[in-house]
Amino acid sequence: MLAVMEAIIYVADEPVKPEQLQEVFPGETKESLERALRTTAEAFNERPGGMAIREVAGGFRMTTRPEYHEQIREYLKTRPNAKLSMASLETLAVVAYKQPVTLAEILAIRGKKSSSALHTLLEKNLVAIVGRKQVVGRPILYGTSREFLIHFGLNSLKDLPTLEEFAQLASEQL
Amino acid sequence: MLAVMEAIIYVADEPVKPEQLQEVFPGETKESLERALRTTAEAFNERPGGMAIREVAGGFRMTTRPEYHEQIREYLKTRPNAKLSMASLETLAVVAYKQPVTLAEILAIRGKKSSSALHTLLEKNLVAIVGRKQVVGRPILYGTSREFLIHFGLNSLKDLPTLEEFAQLASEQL
Amino acid sequence: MGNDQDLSPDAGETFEATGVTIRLEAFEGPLDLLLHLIKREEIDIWNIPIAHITRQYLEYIQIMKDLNINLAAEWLMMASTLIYIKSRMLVPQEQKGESGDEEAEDPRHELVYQLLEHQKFKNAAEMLHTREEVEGAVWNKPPADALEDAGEIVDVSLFDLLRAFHEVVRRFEEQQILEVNQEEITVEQMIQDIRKRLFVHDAILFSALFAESRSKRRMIVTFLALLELVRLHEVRLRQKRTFEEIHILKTKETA
Repeated sequence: MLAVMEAIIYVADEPVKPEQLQEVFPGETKESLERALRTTAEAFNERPGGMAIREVAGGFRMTTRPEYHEQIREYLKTRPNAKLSMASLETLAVVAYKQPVTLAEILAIRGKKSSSALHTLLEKNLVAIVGRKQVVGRPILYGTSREFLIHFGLNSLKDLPTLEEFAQLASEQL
Repeated sequence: MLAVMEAIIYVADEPVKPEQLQEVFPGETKESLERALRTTAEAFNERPGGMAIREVAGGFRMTTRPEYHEQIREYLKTRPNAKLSMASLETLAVVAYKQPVTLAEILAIRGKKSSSALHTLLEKNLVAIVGRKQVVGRPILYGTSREFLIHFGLNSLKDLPTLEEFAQLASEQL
Repeated sequence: MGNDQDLSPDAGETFEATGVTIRLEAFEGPLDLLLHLIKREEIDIWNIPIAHITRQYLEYIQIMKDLNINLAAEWLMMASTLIYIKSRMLVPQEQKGESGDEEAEDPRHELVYQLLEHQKFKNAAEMLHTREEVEGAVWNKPPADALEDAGEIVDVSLFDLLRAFHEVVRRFEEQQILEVNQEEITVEQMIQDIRKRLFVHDAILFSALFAESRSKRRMIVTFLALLELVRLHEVRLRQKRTFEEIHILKTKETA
């Protein structure tokens, strides 16, 4: 039972309370479940590992031990961050397929303001300034960068999949 | 160092690779980090707890032990995840063993249209666009993704049984 | 057997014809049906009684047709392949060997190879299914709230990018159709509209542009706008052959 409790505390996204376990362990009382949870925590915390089970807000929760916070923070910085926001992804798609393109043209296609998304993409080095359009006001032209090609494993922009190919994939779905 | 590694594997939401730890442990080589990760996993798995550290997709990852599956499901009150359909699995098998492969090649092997199955696999991120074939029409080439390895609990594509093994099985069945 | 597009009604019905009973099941494709027939009748794959198998195959197809089930083209292609092999089998051996002294190839060979290949991948799919079941029994902790969002690497696939672009274009088109539906549109507005579309698409079909015009006035406005764009050298019209579709293309200057 202790190993199961440990596993449950691990997968739970909030502190595990004894009463929540009554459906998992029918026949156990709230008191006996609480004792079992405490025993699980004590046994887990005895070993010199990286995590600990702590009693928080009336429940039991697994966390990393505070002494490793610096290294964990360091690690989290290196991992790929969560997906691009939808706005950034759409903006990147417009730049990729319609380059060279101005901010006003991106706005016209997306129908939404895109300047902060474009800013993010410039910061992430996926989009670069490639020139100025020879029209009134000489607006800046944007295009994808070399990092863009590397990130998506493309040899050249000609390798981008086309809308026709997308339609072909989706077409069989009636 | 082992306790820190354990903590990092715990917080990571994807398999932890040795090279990702070089910024956390400056001065260590990739090889020494890999050894340390493996030692961490072995030490962690020795104790009879609810979780285990496994080697998946070239990295180390913490999961619950499969034997507690039912109770965890009961606690989380989730239904079994939607499994892939046979059509998707067959298409995925062709991609896995014949990669990089085009849609037309998949069709030739399966003897039926596979675009909707492929579309599903692309959406689930199990299959990725990996390039274009240098023939007339430059068709898109597909291959399996890192997500594929994680989904099927594989450390690398080499962990898959060989096609010859399936060929032998096929001739026994027919 | 799970599948994307169910071909059959409830599996388990049986039918009888020419003395054979086939359990009516959903087969994903022709190769699946053939494999089923071969296994059920314990046929030697290297010596398929092609006339017998062809008859059963055609019966299955007929029943599907009777049940108004739409069969994909590959079902009919396989039917003609089987009939072709059957006819080749009827040609006497001596005639086949005439041209050369090497042994004539068995007309069934290609099909056998295809069936074995298919069975091989079905087995591989079964293996993946089993692995998926096993993996479904382990759980991960819920993703932690990101401490920092400063990562420089993004986790997006080429397919995500394409899908995003598809979504943008789809939304754009819906928007254009909404705007264009105002019947009081002027030639100047229509010129702008065509310019915008040509920015998103490299070419527009002449017929598609006119299909949206519900009134005669709109058609005239569209036509005048097009003429003006041609005069300004912003677009050119191309037709590969008479009576074929006319494409409206951007000229170099506007591209």
